[in-house]
Amino acid sequence: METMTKSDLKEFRSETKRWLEENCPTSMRTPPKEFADLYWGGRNSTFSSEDQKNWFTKMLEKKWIVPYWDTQYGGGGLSPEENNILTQEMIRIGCRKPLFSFGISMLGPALHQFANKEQKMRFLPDITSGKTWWCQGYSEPNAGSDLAGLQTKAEDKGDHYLVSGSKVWTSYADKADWIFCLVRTDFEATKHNGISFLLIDMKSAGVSTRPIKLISGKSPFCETFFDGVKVPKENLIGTLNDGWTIAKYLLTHERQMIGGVGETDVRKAVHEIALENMPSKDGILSDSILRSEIAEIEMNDAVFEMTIQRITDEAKTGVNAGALSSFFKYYGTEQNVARMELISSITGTNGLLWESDNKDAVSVVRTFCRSKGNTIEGGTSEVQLGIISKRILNLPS
Amino acid sequence: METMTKSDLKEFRSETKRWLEENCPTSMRTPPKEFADLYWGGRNSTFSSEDQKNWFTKMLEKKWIVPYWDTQYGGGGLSPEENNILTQEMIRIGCRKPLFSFGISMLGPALHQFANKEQKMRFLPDITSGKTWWCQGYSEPNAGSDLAGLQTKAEDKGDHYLVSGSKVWTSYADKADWIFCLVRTDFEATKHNGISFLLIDMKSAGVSTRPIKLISGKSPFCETFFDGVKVPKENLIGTLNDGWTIAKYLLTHERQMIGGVGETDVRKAVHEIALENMPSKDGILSDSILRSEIAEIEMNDAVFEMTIQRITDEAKTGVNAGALSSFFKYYGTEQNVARMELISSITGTNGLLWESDNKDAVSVVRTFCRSKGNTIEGGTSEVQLGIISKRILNLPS
Amino acid sequence: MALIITEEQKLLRDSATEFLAMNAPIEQFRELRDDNYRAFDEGLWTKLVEMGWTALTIPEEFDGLEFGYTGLGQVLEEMGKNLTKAPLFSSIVLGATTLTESSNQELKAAWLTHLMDGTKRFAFALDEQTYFDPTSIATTAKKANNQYTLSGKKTMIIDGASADAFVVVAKTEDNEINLFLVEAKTAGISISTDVLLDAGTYASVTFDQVKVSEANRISTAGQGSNLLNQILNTACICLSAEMLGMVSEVFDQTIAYLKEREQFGKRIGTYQALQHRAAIMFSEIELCKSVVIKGLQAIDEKSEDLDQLASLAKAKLGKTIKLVTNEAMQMHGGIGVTDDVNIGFYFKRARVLQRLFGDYSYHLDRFARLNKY
Amino acid sequence: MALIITEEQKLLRDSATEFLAMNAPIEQFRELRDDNYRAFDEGLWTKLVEMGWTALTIPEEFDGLEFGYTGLGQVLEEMGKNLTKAPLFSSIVLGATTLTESSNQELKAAWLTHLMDGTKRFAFALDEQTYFDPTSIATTAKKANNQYTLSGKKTMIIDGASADAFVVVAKTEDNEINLFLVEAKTAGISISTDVLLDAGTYASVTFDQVKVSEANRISTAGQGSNLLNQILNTACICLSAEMLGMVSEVFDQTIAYLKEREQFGKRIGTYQALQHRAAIMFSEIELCKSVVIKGLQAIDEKSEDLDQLASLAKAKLGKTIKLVTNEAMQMHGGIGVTDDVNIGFYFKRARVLQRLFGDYSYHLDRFARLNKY
Repeated sequence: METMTKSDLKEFRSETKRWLEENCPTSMRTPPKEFADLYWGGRNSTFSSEDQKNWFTKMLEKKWIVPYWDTQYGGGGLSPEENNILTQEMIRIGCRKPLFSFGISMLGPALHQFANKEQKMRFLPDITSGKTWWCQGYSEPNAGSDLAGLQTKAEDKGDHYLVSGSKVWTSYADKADWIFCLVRTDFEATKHNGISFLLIDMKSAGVSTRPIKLISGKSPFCETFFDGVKVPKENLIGTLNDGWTIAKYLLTHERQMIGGVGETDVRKAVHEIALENMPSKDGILSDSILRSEIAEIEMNDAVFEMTIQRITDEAKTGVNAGALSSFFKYYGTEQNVARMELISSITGTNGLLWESDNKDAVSVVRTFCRSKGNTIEGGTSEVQLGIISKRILNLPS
Repeated sequence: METMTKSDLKEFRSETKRWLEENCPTSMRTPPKEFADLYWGGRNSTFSSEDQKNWFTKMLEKKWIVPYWDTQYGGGGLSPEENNILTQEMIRIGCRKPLFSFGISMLGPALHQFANKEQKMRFLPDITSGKTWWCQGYSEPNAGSDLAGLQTKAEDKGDHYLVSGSKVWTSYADKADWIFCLVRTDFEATKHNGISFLLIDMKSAGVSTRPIKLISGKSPFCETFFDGVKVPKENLIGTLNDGWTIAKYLLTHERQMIGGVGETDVRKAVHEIALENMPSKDGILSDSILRSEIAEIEMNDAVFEMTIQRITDEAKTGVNAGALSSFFKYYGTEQNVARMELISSITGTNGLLWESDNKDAVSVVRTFCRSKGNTIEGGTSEVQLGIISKRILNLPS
Repeated sequence: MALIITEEQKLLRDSATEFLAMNAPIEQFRELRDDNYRAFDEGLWTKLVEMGWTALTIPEEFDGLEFGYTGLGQVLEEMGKNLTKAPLFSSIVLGATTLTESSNQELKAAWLTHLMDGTKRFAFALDEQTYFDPTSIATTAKKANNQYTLSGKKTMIIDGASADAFVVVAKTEDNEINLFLVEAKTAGISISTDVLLDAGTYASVTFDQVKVSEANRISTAGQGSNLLNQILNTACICLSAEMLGMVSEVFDQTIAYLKEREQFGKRIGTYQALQHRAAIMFSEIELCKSVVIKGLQAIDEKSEDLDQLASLAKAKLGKTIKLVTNEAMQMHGGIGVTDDVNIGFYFKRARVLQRLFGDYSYHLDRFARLNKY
Repeated sequence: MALIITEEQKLLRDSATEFLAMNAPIEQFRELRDDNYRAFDEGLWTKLVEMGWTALTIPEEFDGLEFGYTGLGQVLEEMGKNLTKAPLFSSIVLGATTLTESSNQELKAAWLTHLMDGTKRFAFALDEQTYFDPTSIATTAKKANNQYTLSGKKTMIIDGASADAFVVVAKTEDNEINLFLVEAKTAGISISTDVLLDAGTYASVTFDQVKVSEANRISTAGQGSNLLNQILNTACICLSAEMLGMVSEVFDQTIAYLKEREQFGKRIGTYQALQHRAAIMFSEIELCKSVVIKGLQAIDEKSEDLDQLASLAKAKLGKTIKLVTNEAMQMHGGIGVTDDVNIGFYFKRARVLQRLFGDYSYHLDRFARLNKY
């Protein structure tokens, strides 16, 4: 891999381009619009179209469900450069992801880092093949920002753990096959030192779920209850009582995702929405106050994009950008909430429609309401500001 | 007094009106423009004009330097209603105060409340006659917001206290005759319980001052140094080690003054300044962003004025408004700083002139710079917000 | 005039607090929403009428209580706290005010009694676009013989689906604004509804060659714009009173939550960053209280500053309710964005009230224009 | 292009840091101010020339270093940190850029060497009013024979009192913007000065029937506006680099103060409200860093987005420097508002740079216009 030349990469690009053109169905080159447009794998997911099934199957055969994982786990074994090229070419023609999966984006990296050989062979191939739909069990009702205050307990019963407690904000827990969980295994230790990372089969006796309705309406979130659930000991990942290390690793990862880092931007510009919905004169929006707010948001969007690029570029030169994930999470989500509120404002009374034949307008309003969670989930803005002030600015405690 | 009827008051008003018309010189009916226009009394103050002297003398003879204090202290003995009428009539024709004095506004109320009979007779008449120019010694270099952390010490030497330390932000300490000070008299006690309230003659051996230059240029502020100053024991006001009670009483008082409560508003409207300095079209300011900022400031000014009125009206019905002084201080000063910054902005490059023949512009800029201290002096905005959250909202510590 | 409420107004307010706690607490809002967005409870409406709330602003000559808008404002504030759903704002603040402010004695005599006793209800048909602009009216009223023919489409009509008659703002052929009373059953009227963010149902009404007798013209010649302006000012200030109730309630609930919720082993109200933000909200709410009472008194006193005070109130409350509901959502954390708690109801209702009768930027601009800059 | 500086640019920057610490620390700013607002130290200027800073943006064909604006920006940022006073911005960023961007080869040949070796200095005469509006130029240039006659008054000319020649923006009789090079000793020129908030001396220059040879017209026919636009974009971005230096320094000093100052028995950096405000500033400064390097690279790359990036940079830095200097003043408490500490110098200089070449609202508006709304 390391000896791959520029011309090799050029060839890889043209070959990839050709293959995608040939194998990605036209209908799979449009942005997903509803839940059914996403394929999540596992026992509760079905293909919503032949094209969706074909696209998934082709990519699976090509080992490109997770192109950059090792081939022994069913990955494509691509180098970072090759993977980059593949991503670029997929974005260029608008290919959908063949599989949506927290297994790929969240559990996988943790297993690579912390699981033993047997565990990797047991769980990773089922992720790359789409056999297991994973969900995440971190938060608890009384431990929101204070994640480490979790109380779900796993008692050592010799050959298994007995798990009791409940989790909240578990996305798609009602559909998922397995859950990766933080549980308390030592109640005597200080709170960060008694936590372990456990994988639990959702089919186990004693597991139940309840969907959570949000201010925006239905949501993928559930509460998940564990009522004396037996979990085999080999499902423990990493060291007993050292699960917090894995949690921190994953949180940094998650923050970057929620902050929008690395996501392609296909949004319509706010000012375009405004021009469609608000009066203007000689091409200038008449409402000068909202016009200023739009300019401010768009300026900050532009500068935030540049900042993602700058820090990515700096990271390539070896500058450690790890601590900046809190900045990305904080700024990206605050900006997103402000943008959604502004879009609701500039669409006038359309920006208030909750139930109406005007589906686009309703979608804007519900997205706006949903966005209110962005500055809370994955660590509140307040938690991120605290991390910035302590870990980056080194302000005293 | 209590039996004064409405017709009595009406008569008092017409008599007052007549007297003021007769005795207040025309030049004393214009707003003071510079330091010399203010008469402060004491040994270091001189009259800058015959009119100023005449006006002071007339008011002194009338006992109206402090019209609402008791006659035994040289006050006018007016009832609150009468004093109100006098104030209104003075404002109506724009009479200047005959004497500017921290003795009247700050020390006097404290003496009334906490001094013994002898002390009242000794100090109050010299305030009403303008014989003593008082200054205030509270803050210290290392105890800013944390006023109670003061370190200037007064040691008990039998018949006198020996005072050593330094004060900062003592207005006109270089000109004043006497200073009222907070000093530490017990270093063993918790910090609020070892403070006493002491009056010190500025002519005492060991007292020296140094003027403080601000970002706005020259200022009335000084540092004041006490190098083994002997202070007679009868100069202690109130109970030994209980000076903090007096300090709190005065701070509440001061906050309301700095917040602008009760001050007459003779400002030119911000939008008038803008119309004189910025381009407009059809009477509408062309810079829509600054126009919005102006409207916002003016709205908040208007609503803040209403709030002062509302809370004053409520207080008359017996609602305790004491804790609200922090709100007034916080909001009034923040608003003032924002207003000054905006005025500097809307006067374009004139709003940047530091030394120039355009004296009015220079005055705006320096006032703007000076205003930066408003949110700090008399308790920072942060301290006020803390007081609101603890004392009004009862948030836990 | 002192910026405080009178003893009578305070008694009215206290009775409203008690009544609403019994008859229309926030739970009723949830029940109505879950009952397919039901507009309001008819039983509650009957009781409101019995309480006399529909008569507060009606002159004594029409058997009203002539208690004034400052009194009504106290009731609206309490309703805001409970998110009480009732056609009081649509039928009384907008509807009855239109009549009491007009000089059409016949219409007053014919309708005010019924509005007061709740047997008839008005709805106010003004908006035609998705943004608020009362000067841009496309609905026309053409006169022939002793009759007007109204044509046009109106949207965002509060409680429009259940109204007995509409107050319709239209342009007559002289290009003047005029207001007409049009009964809902008149031929040519068709009604559709949308549910908005606040779970409220708002009507769109099409007037297709609707015939209205000249006697139903509410405004006198040349006075239509002034009448409309008076109604809008009243609406803005009364909405501000309702918003003040909401803001106060949301703030109180949030402060209570700060005192109770624990994170990292401490109650979150101990965190200084949240304390300061709470104190800032407190300050803004103090300002809101003042502008609302000042505005309400200004209606009653027929103050010359009413235009300005209406924009001041609507802008200040609009901005503050945005701040406070956003902060409340954030401070409630994850639970706040679920439908299980009520705080989101206030957040969503606030967004609607912010927009109705002109948003922050509309009234900031109007305020500047009124002050000639 | 990667949004990072190259190794060479980094070396330049490091040498600037070292040089300024030795030769022009913030104390020099205070000394110059206390020396009756002296504009700059001539000795320092000679050294800057020796460092090659005046040659960074000059093309190699005129013996310049052709190092680009990204390089110059590193120097300006460091100068911003120290509030270094030198006519580098006036004579090079504004003056030399005017020539290098023009097509007047004779003027380039005649002047660029002297600008580079520091023996001659330009100043840029654009503003005529108290507010920034480069489209509204009343200064006229009337042509007769081979000569223009310039009349008008210019203000806010940076380093204007000591300049050898002015670049003057004037309108020719065809109502086109044109730029002229006018030597300071020319008959008909009179100069006065004002000291601004930043202790800097700014000139106002009256041109009373000043004769200028046609050869001194810098702009070619019809290209004056474009040339001016290019200079203004360059000025905005270079000023943003200087402001970034100031913002970074003020922030660092404030964080250091938070770690050191004690109140109520604790270092004030332990107070969460201040921690959060510090973290918010940190975030804004991260954004500033990105827009400055992007803007500097855009000048060097002759990017099509230059207009937009210039407004983006000037607006973002203007807003952030206001936030950070205000917060710095507040967090420094009483000591911050005294003249004894330096933080006030940054506060005051910031207010001037915010305004120069268009304030926040000017560039927000320009950004919106460029994006066609």
